[in-house]
Amino acid sequence: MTVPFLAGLPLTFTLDRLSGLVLVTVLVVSALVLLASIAEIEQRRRSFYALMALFVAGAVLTVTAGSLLPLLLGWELMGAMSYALIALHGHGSRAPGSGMTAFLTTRAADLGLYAAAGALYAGTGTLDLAALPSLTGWPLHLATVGLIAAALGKAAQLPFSFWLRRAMDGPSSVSALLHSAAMVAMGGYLLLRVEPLLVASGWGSDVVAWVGVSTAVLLGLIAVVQTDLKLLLAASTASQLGFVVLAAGVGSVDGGTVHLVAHAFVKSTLFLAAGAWLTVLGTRDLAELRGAARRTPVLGTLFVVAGLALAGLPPLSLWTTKDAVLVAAEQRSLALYLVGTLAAVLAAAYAARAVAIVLRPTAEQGVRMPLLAWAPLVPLAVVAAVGGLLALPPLADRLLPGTVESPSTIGLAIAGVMALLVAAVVFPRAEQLGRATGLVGNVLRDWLHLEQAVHAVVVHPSLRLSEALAVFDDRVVDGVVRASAPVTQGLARLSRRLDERGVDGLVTAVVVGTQRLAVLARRPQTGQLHTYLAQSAVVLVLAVVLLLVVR
Amino acid sequence: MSLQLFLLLASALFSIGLYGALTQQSVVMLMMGLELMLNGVIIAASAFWFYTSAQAPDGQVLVLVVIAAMTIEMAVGFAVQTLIYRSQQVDMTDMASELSG
Amino acid sequence: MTKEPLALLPELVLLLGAVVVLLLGSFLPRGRQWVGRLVTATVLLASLGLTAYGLLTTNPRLVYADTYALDGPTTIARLVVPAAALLLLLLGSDELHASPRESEAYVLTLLVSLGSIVLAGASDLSLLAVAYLLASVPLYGLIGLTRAPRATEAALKAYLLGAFLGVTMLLGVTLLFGVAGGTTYADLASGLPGSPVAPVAVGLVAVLAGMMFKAGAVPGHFWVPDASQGASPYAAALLTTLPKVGGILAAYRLVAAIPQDVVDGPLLIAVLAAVTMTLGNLAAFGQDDPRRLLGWSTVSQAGYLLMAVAAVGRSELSLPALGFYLAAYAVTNLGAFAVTAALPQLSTLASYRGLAFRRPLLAGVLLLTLLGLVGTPPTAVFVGKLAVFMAAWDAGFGWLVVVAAVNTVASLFYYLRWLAPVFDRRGVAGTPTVAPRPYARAAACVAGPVSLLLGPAAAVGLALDLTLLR
Amino acid sequence: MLVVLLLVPLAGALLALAAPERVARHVFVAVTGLELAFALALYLGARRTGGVTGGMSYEQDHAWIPTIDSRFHIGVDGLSLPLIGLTAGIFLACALYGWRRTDRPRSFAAIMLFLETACLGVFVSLDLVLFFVFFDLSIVGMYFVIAGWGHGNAARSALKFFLYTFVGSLALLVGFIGLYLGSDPHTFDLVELARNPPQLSPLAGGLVLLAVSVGLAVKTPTVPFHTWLPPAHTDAPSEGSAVLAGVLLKLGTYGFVRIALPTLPGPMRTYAVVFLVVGVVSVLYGALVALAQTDLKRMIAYTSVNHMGYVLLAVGAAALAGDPEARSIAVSGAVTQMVSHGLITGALFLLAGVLLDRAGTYDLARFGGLAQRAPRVALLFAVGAFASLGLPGASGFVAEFQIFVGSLPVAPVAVVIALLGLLVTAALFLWALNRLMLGDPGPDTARVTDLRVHEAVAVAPLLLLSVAIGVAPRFLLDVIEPAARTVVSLVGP
Amino acid sequence: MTVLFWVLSLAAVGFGFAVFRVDSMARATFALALSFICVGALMLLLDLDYLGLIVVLMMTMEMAIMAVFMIMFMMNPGGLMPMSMFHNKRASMGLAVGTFLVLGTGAILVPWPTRDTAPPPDVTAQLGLGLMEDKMLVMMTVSAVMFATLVTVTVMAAARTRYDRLGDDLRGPASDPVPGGVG
Repeated sequence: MTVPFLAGLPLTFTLDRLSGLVLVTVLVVSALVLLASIAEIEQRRRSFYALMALFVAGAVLTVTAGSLLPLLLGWELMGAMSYALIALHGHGSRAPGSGMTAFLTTRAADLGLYAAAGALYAGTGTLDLAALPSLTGWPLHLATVGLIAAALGKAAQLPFSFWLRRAMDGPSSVSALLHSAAMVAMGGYLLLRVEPLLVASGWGSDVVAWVGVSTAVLLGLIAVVQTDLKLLLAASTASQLGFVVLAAGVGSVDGGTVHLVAHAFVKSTLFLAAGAWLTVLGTRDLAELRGAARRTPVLGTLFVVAGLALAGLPPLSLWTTKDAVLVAAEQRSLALYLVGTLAAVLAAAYAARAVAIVLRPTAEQGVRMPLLAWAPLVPLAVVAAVGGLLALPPLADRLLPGTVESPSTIGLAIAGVMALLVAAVVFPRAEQLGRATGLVGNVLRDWLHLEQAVHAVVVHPSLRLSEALAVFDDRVVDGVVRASAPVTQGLARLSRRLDERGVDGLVTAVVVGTQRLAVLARRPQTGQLHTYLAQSAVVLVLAVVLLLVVR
Repeated sequence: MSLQLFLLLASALFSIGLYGALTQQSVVMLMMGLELMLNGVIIAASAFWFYTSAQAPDGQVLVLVVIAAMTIEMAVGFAVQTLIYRSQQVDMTDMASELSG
Repeated sequence: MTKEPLALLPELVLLLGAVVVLLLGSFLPRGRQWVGRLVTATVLLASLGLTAYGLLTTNPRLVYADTYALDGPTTIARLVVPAAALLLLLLGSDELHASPRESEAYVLTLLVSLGSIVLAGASDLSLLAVAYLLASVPLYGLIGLTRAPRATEAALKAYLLGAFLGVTMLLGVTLLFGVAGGTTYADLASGLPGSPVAPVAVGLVAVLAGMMFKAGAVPGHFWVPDASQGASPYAAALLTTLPKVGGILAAYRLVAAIPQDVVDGPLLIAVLAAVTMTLGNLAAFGQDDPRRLLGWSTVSQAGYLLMAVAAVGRSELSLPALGFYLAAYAVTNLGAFAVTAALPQLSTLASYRGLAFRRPLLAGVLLLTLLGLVGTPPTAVFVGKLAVFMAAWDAGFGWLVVVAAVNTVASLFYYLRWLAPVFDRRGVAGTPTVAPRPYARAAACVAGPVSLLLGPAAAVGLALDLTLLR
Repeated sequence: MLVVLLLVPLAGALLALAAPERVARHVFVAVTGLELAFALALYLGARRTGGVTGGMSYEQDHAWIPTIDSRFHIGVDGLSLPLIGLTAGIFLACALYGWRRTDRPRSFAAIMLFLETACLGVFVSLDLVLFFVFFDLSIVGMYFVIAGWGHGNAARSALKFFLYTFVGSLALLVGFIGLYLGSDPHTFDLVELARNPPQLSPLAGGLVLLAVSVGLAVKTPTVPFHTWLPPAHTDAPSEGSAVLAGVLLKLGTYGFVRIALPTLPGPMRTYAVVFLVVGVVSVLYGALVALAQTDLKRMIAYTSVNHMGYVLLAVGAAALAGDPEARSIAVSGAVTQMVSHGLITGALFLLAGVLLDRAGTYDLARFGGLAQRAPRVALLFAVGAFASLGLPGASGFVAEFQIFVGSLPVAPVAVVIALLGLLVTAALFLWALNRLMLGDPGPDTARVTDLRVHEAVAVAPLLLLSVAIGVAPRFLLDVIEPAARTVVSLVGP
Repeated sequence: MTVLFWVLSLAAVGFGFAVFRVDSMARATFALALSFICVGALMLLLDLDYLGLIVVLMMTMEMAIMAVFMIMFMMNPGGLMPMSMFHNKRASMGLAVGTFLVLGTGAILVPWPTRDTAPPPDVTAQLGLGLMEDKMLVMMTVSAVMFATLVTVTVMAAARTRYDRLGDDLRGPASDPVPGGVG
């Protein structure tokens, strides 16, 4: 389907297996999350639902996009709505800043999408995604870099992961939708979509695969030591999407897709549950959530089911979908497979830890949950539980014939057992993990200091530069000398030097010079007649000389 | 006696007049300097007529014009002098220098 | 026959008018001298009408044994000078009314007009010299008319400088005559080629000295600011307008007549133009007296006008550009002077503070005319300036155009120095309101809009140029 | 037809002067409304006749100044038509916005209407002298708007604006004269010059281009000629700022597309890199300096430098050799950017004016939490901010995307660097939103009351139009694209 | 002839120089008149009898007027007192000498056109015919200048106007400080 938009560049939409499955997921999860959010959101509902609706529109645009133009439209719309939802409806005074961090980080990556669009157009004269693999030369590489950057940013992969942490300042229903099922997942989705390009570029696949698997491991580690439930879930999201990205890198498009879909259901269940606890219990700190599942049995059950699925315990969904990805990875490279397996182990660890803590016995009273807070979670949890069937031959052959690598029974069994073992090890020691100290523990708990690093390397210098430029500009304008902070003195000195010798100096020199000339020009007009006569005589002589000399 | 000599004479008269016009403070003396310059012009014009274009009246007419100009300038000069003397009791150009700059 | 008194009717009628007004004046009671004003106006209108009639019925030619040309430059002078003089009559009606020398002022005005026209039309060096006197002598009288100390000083300076440069001019005439063997421009054109350079160069410079005095350009500019400030508003407006027309056009004709392969007259004019506009602008910077500022501004305007003269013979545009610029300059300059004439009490720029809120009409005219003098579109001077720039560029004086453009920018500063207080609201309350003089205000209200409308209506003006001058 | 378009505001100005002070606003709104209807009719008519084929419509050609072969030649095509509509729209918005103006409304209406004629005149001019006349008249008109109704250091800022742009216009004039003398036969006619570009020597061509570009760059403004812009905006009345940013800046960029590209194709190609560099520097410099501002109006003013930088980038790319289709997309993006920036920035300045009106300051630090206090202000400001930072769904995206996609094939490096501008503008607008609308209330928050009806009616349609362009741009692009193709074909392959 | 030329020339220059050397205005006036008379005489050598005579006559008259004038108005009564009223002497001298050098060198070195012309039999008749025929306009304009000069001189020199003498309606009896309307 095409809609005319720009000259020769219409909006193109396609619906294929991949986008169809994801679209259904997005719509179902959205509907349920919106339903559940009624319990959470009490203020400014109008703007909340308007923004959510716009967001869903963006997600649908992204999923159904057949060319880069609608993709970009939806893509940026999602980013902006994520800012608005976090900043406007988030908790605490940090929320606006968090929304900004989220949007700016993803937008920085999104610039790649613009570049990719330009490169695609330069190479082929169209913006159709299908044309991507036919690129050659610099447009091919520019497009690959751009798309990978954009996707990694959205999917909160390394090194962009930190924004997802700040995004947790937003409402839980927003996290449930944006930061699990829809927006973050779109990063993975994009890579799956352009997998042929990754292959065509020659290097894209490897880069993507390794970034994905590294994220899966590192963010897994981070998740293990988090003390905040939502942060744990956020890190696990990035980690799980690492598998999707890995899938794109190793060419297992459908494996990645089913993992994406299953994860969406799992994670939205978990986020919604966390949000519900936050609403009724007033906390998201893991230590304070001790025994929360026991106080809210229905919700607790749903959380535990989804949590165990996240851990990869058989027979729940992620057990099989993850394995589909790992099988493909193993076919590509053993190293990838081993690291991926490590990530799977970590997944079992952090998920088990969360589940263990909420299942601890507690003396606190039970709490009554409103219907809307848990009812929408039921279908989500159900899919989370049985979604793994998608990756198993009976269903996979029907839905995605011949593309999902059939997981070997042994592999599945090993993975299941391993997950069970890890869970069993972690279960009693859940609290200790959160107290992990030392350098490693601190670095992990602070998400590898990524945000500080970005601040130090990118944000801070940019702000200083912008201030220095502003001072420079002001000096040029007004000549106002502003005191410069010690840090900016170097730049300020530079700008001052530029300034004095540059534009302003020139202007001043001209003005002063003109004034001097003006005074000089009036000097001959002495008022004394005889000087008038003498001067005119001199000028006449000079005129004669001019005529005689210049011929 | 030749054109060159006449012109040399004219140059001398003109230059002396110029010197006077530039140095004299008194309006009347300044005017005399101008007269002397014109004196040179008259003799130069006469010589030009005689030596180069005596067949045409242009030179004679020019001499007449110079004489007329001289007379007229003098008449006006006296009038201006009278005017400024009556209004400012001044006969020196240096004393009338209020307007300047 | 070459003697065609009828062809000179526009000039003769002015002379006749001068005699009539003088005689009339000696019989008119002091309060009724406005009759003389009416007669003067009639004479000027008649001169204009006769010029128009002559244009329609005769072709360009030389009359009186080639001593007088009836062609483009003369036509410009015959149109611009009487028209400007008419506006001047309106401008000066307040201050001249019932003054003891009102009639004489009109006589002198007519004579200056006549002199300026003859200056423009003279095609003979002797006639040029006489015309110079005719345009100068009455001017001294007008400057000294009020007999105020400053006016007499101005008259003295104008006279002495005029006499000095007049003598110089006569020297030049003599030299050119000596080399060419005749005094008509036709003689120059035929006699000068191949002749020694030095005397021609000296002669040309010396004759141009007189033209520059009339035009108020370097080196004959010294009297202009002094006289603009010292003389009465009427005389100031007149002396910066009428003689300039004659002087510039005479310079145009002279430079056109001197063969350019003997001496490079256009180059000389271009250099003088550059010096004149620069000096005029720079000197105007620090002025505090409005009329003196305007005086210096007219000096710089003379520089722009000379640009068109520099393009003579090298650009088809030069004469139409010159003609239009002269007309535009005349009306714009008179408009600005009319404002000062309407408010003679305001003798410093600061005293114009808040004028826009007390006398919006006059402030509007001042704005129009000063921005016009800068050359802001779409005023008449803008079109004139554009044409002049293009003529100069066309003639190969690109550097001159750049100099002129820079000068235009510089000129903005001092005009705005004047305009800024006019539109400043602060401190208006304290100053007493001044009643403007009615006739001068009327003149301003005529000149302002005309200076604006002449630009867009350039179609009329320059179409006329095309048909009449080419 | 077009003459009437020019005469209506002028007549309106006289009418406003003649009317009593109370009635002036009615005249103002009625005349600007009529003008907008007029522009709309032109648009509809042009769509049906020749406007979308790349040629001129409604042409009128009369002798004007025959000596210099300057003609009263006016007409519209796809480049000017959208800008005419923009001008009419902005002025109507200003008229509505100032409905409750108490400070000399009569003369204000008259001057604004005069200014409207001048601006429209520039866009319809097909003769360089005519163009220049209107160009300068717009400067004069704007000077009085700032000096007469500004606040703060208005006189100084107005003077600075006037001198700066006036000097620029003189450079422009010198360039025009160069064009005239370089053409054979000599002409000032833009159509003629485009059809038969002046054959200039490399040096002369470069100098003429330099003169024209400096003149236009001052007005645009690009770095380093932008320094007049912030003070002029800060001290101008809100309507003045809206017109200044919405319309007057476009005169410069319009000149680049209308004059520089078609009449100087050779020199443009030679020096296209300069345009790219200046464009990229303007993009980044404008955005970075804007980021450091604490004054809302100055911030928006600097974003204008950023946004106009994109236009220059597109102009540079259009001049390069390369795929004509891509370059025509760039030109089309440039024109769209002019319209888009006019709508968005006009709206933002009017909103900033609301803050000044209520609280007497533009200082970002003195506000906060306005989303609670004045939700309509917050909503419209947020829409404007997002549109301005190039969010898809608003016109800015359509414009900038076209510029990027069209320019990248011919100038990949420049475009990739310029992309960073998107990030910085996003940062600065989000930061401003956070500081103004969210968070805790600032000292002046309590003084801000929500939008009045006349203000909302002035601002909202501008933003709605921006969104309409962002969602369904065809109605605009159908007009622009043929003209853009024509321009590119004139530049050469 | 040659002797006469040299004598007259040197006399003209000498008297001219004396104008600015003598110590009183009266003597300066006298010297100027003598210089002019010498030039007038030289013109006779050039066959310009009529013009030469005019020069002599007019200058004599003019100098007489100038003498009267000085006695009437000068601050230096009688114009007889010793005087030194110079300014800017050195630069002016430089300018004057420079001018002389330029003009003089030119006068001698320039190859002046040599047309083989002889004066007409009646030089004065040539002038008269010229004035009445070819250069008639010059003469007409000169008369206009004369008229203009009369008016101007009257306007400037006369302190009192007819209205001062006869009243604003010109009907009153003449009231003059000195009877006759002069002064």
